[in-house]
Amino acid sequence: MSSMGTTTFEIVINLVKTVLIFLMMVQAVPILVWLERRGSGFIQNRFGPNRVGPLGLVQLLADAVKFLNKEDFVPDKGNRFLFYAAPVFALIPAAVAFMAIPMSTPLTVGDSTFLIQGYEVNIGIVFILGISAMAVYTMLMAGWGSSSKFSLMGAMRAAAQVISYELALGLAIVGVILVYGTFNLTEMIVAQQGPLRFSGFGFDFVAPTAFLPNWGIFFQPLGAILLFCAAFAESNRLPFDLAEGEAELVAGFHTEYGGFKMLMFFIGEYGHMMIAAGLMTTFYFGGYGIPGWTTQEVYAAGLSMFGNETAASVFNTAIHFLSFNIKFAIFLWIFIHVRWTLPRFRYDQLMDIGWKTMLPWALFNTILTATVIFLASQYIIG
Amino acid sequence: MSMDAVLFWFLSIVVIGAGLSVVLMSNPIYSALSLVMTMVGVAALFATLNAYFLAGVQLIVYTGAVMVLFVMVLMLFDLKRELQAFSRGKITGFFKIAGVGVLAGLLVGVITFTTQKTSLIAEGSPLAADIAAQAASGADNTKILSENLFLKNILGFELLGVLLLVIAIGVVALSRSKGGTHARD
Amino acid sequence: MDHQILIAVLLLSPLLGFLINGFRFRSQSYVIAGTVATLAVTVSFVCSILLFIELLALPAESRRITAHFFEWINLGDLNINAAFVVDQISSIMLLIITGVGALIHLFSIGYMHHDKGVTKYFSYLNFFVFNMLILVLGDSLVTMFVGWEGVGLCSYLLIGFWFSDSAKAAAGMKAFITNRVGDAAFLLGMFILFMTFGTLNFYELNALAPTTMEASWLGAVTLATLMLFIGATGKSAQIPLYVWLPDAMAGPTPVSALIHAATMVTAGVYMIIRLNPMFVAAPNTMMVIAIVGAATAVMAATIGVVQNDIKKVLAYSTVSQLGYMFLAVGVGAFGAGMMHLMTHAFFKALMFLGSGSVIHAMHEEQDIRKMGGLRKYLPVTHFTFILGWLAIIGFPFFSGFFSKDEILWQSFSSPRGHTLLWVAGALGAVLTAFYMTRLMALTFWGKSRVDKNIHPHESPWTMTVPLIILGILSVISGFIGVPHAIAEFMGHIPNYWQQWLAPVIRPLPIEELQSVTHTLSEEYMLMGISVFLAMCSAIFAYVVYTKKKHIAENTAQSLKPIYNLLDNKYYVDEIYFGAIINPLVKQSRNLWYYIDVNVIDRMTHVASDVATNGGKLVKTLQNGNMQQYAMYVSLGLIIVLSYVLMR
Amino acid sequence: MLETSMFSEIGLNHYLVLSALLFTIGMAGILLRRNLIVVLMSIELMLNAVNISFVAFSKYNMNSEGQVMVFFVMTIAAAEAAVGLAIIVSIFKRFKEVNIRFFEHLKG
Repeated sequence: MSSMGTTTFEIVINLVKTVLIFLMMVQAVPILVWLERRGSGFIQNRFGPNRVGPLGLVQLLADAVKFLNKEDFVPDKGNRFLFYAAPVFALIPAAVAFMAIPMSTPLTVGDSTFLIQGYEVNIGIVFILGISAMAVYTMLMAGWGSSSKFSLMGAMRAAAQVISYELALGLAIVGVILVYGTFNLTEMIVAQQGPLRFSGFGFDFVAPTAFLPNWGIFFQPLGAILLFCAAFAESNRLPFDLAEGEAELVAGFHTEYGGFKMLMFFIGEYGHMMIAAGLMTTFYFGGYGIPGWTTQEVYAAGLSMFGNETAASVFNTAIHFLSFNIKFAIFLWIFIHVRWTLPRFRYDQLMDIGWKTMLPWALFNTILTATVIFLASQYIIG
Repeated sequence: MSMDAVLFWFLSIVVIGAGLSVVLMSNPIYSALSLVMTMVGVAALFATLNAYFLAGVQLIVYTGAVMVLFVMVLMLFDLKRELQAFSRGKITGFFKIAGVGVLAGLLVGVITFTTQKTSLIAEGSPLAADIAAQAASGADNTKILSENLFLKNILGFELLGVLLLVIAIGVVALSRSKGGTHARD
Repeated sequence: MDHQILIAVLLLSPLLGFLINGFRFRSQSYVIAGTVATLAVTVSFVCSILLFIELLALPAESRRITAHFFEWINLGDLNINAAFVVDQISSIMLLIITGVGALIHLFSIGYMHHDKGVTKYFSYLNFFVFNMLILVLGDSLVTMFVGWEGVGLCSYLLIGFWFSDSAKAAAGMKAFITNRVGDAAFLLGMFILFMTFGTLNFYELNALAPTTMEASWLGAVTLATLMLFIGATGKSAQIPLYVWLPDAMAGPTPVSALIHAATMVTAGVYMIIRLNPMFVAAPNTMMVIAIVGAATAVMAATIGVVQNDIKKVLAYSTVSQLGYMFLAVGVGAFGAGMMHLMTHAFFKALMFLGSGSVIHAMHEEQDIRKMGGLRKYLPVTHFTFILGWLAIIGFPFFSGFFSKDEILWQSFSSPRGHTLLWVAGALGAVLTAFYMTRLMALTFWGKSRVDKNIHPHESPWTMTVPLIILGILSVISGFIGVPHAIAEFMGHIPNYWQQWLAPVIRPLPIEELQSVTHTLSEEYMLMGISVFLAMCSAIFAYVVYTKKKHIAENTAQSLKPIYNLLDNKYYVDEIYFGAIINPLVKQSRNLWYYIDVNVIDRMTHVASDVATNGGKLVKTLQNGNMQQYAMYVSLGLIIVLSYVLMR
Repeated sequence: MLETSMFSEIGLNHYLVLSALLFTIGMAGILLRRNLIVVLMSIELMLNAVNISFVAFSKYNMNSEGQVMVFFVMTIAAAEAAVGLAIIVSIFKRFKEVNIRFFEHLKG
């Protein structure tokens, strides 16, 4: 808990920062919804919301107002406590897990150093996995609390799906942990700095060009694909949105919800999407790193530009924050694009893919990674 | 009061309160949700004891898998609030409650009594200094744990793998049989 | 490292064959099973040859290749390694086991092709080879004992291979139990050696073996070697434990050839030669061995004269020939014993395989009275059988001649020999010539007495090729160890055999050797006498059993008591039953009735009654209410904790 | 008289007492509740209580054995929960209720 700082200044800044990151996550949701609607319109050759404000950007504000003014509806036989608690709990795991993802280099002001993430956890990956595992309860609570067959069925389906794909997700991450030898997300990002470099078996191959970054995707291609697919299932999005079947069925565990409570579920779901995108960026695409320049080089450039250490640090952080957000946005767009491209699986197909295809491949990936790493450290060829 | 102490007291109140509600809630769903709460609290307690990895595993295994199973089963059964949540029998009931009370008292007594007499590690020994240093640094001991687990206790680890396989097969067999030996249909 | 891999391949290749065939034992494809098994042993044979060549390249004193795999047992002073040694003695055994073994595997493909359990058969056979290799290569008595028991197991499995026939299953059990008696003595011998010398490693034991002779009958070395010898009589079918070997002919004929003629039964001789310095130090044991060997040689030969089952004749012949080997080692002629071991492996394997070919041709008919005149049906078998016959009767310049003559001469001339031993050996040779010629005459020559329904036919190439190879070996193998008396007029052929073995054989003490002197002329004379008598007996048998059969019948009639005695194998089985087994069974029955039923069972009944009644009493506690059980647990916890607190 | 250090300085005993209390709560659940699932949950509670003391000992004895033990306990708890729930599902299929008294059929 020492990460909260020692002096009053640090504590205040850290608290403000935490709130800001939470707000950033929450505020990204309207933008994503707008993007999703405009994007789907673009893909389906129509306009999407374009009337309220420039490019329809204010549409979401209008929607929010509409949500807030809706009737606060509770099913007659439902469990009031669970019904109200579920949407609140939907927000918490997503927010808590998202805050553990580092988004930029630490900012140094005077003697104080601020991490551009909610808090640094030494066992980052395990923490994120553990926290996001709790998201299942919100679905179950919502489904149960609604006292409706459709809700309960949707909740069960969603929970079963999430648990099933958590296995493949976890195993895909094991490969990442093996490659970097750490749980710590920041250390992983540091390890991905610099040009591509394979060493082992007595070789030490360094990419001739500095623009070929030392990213995890080159070490764990299969793991990356598996993690990305599992992330789709984890966040209940197409092509894995069986629980909701929002295109033609009733909407899963939140059938009985409306208004702002519904919106909170949406925020939770988009939060999961963001965590997945953040993890993909961090594990396989260098995190906030910029291909071709290490953080030190950027800092040095900032120093020569401004001649002030604080300004250089701010510059450094800002540049890397931008870099992170570009990668992050690309993955979010892929999420959206896939949703409007692929049709849905049948439920048995979904389970088959999870247990009979992805789990074996993830196991294979883990074993292969471990074997190669062991052999590379033990044997020298030539 | 230090931060650690505040955290400990807060967490112990949460854990004990949630634990009590596991036992006392008449609706099993609430019991289960309270148990989830307890387990999150225990995970946080692990973190205060510098066992970060175990805290994560506690979250993944217990709250992420085991308790989800409980909750799902409960919801499938569609159990409502129980009219008679506790077992019958006034005399046995009294004995049980008294027994549990005595047990709690004895346990606490034994703990405070015996560890006051003999401290686990001699005061001022190098080990004690080490402990103080480690406790202060809050160092992560995941590496030590993994070395212990995969070098010293590898056999136990492998056997657990076998156990899990056996359990998986057994559970499938159990839940596929229609009512086991008592099958009526 | 190189050697280690070679020895590992040598050992593991039959084991792999065993596993492959063992896991698909239901298969009835004799081609696959036979090919796998034969290949496995052939690989071992190639390894043996390579190892032999490497040994040749080493200087004579240090011809030893050791492969240390892992530490097996380490208890206090007892330190046993899974280590294997190839030296002068074991390399010869290796070549015999894998070479003859490969040929017999090949033969089995043809012989067993109609059998339903052919895959199982081949897996047993491979497992036998694996165990035999462990027996031979092991660097300590314990490792050897592992192989010793393993070959016993395989022998049991293969004798009782057609276990649906209860007589054959019983034969397997007889072999196993008889061997157990010997094994017990073997273990005792091992214990005595370990107590005395503190090691069981062959090389350490041989280095520690006392150089002064032990005169006492109760000395440690004498006792240990006697015990080991009793173990050897069990495995190598000597008096008094030979009774299992004739019955062991119940197994498939290639098994008889491999296990009960060429390899396993020679394990006893091999063990004695391995530990020769120890045995040299115990003259009393040597005497016992020589006498037992000579007696076995004669006795088995006399029984062989009247047998009518082709395999039984060969079985008694094997017992008799093993007697010769023991006679040789008993008089200190370890090299000669080893030599006879090898030549016998060739010609006896040849004759067993030949008999297998005959039996195959005769559709499982084994009675030689129902054969005769098979020469024209089985030309190859007949011709190779003749080679084996000439070798075993000691026809000059066939392999058996050299080895047997050397043994006879040593039994006369060695300081530990005796004229009577020579006489017994010569008598055995005469009898051997007689019954082997009788076998030839009744089987191949004379008029056909074959049943009209049987049409004998020559065997397929898989069976004849091994016969031919073994035939050639039976003829020429003697020339590697020509005794010096014969070498004299054959142009001074060096005795490669003695040179090869010399570094690992401890000669008899020099003062003993100086006490006896013999001349070359004596050797010629004795050789002449034995060969002449054997040839006479062979010619006599030929005449009697082809031309004048009435002589045999008349003689049998006039000497009825003796004939019956021989026909019933000296009533040894009956004596064993009457004197040992039946009293044992009777006393065991008494023990069972008086001690077991009345005392021990009663005790257990009382105990079980107490438990039953106590259980009935406590049963009320187990009322199915789980929470009460938990209550008991917490009560127990309360008691324990109170004790801790009160203490 | 209460010492304030008891509240401000957290040591091994605090964790052990917490563990003991949690354990007895679980024990009470087993003894008193009639719903099998709740009984099973109480067992999980007790296992968690034991885990706390393992980790506490591990920290205060500088020995990672305790954490390894927790790892094992967690695995076995997961296995036990799976089997227990399977049995309970079987019982529910048979009796349409998950009361502990259905186990009384198993009496000797």
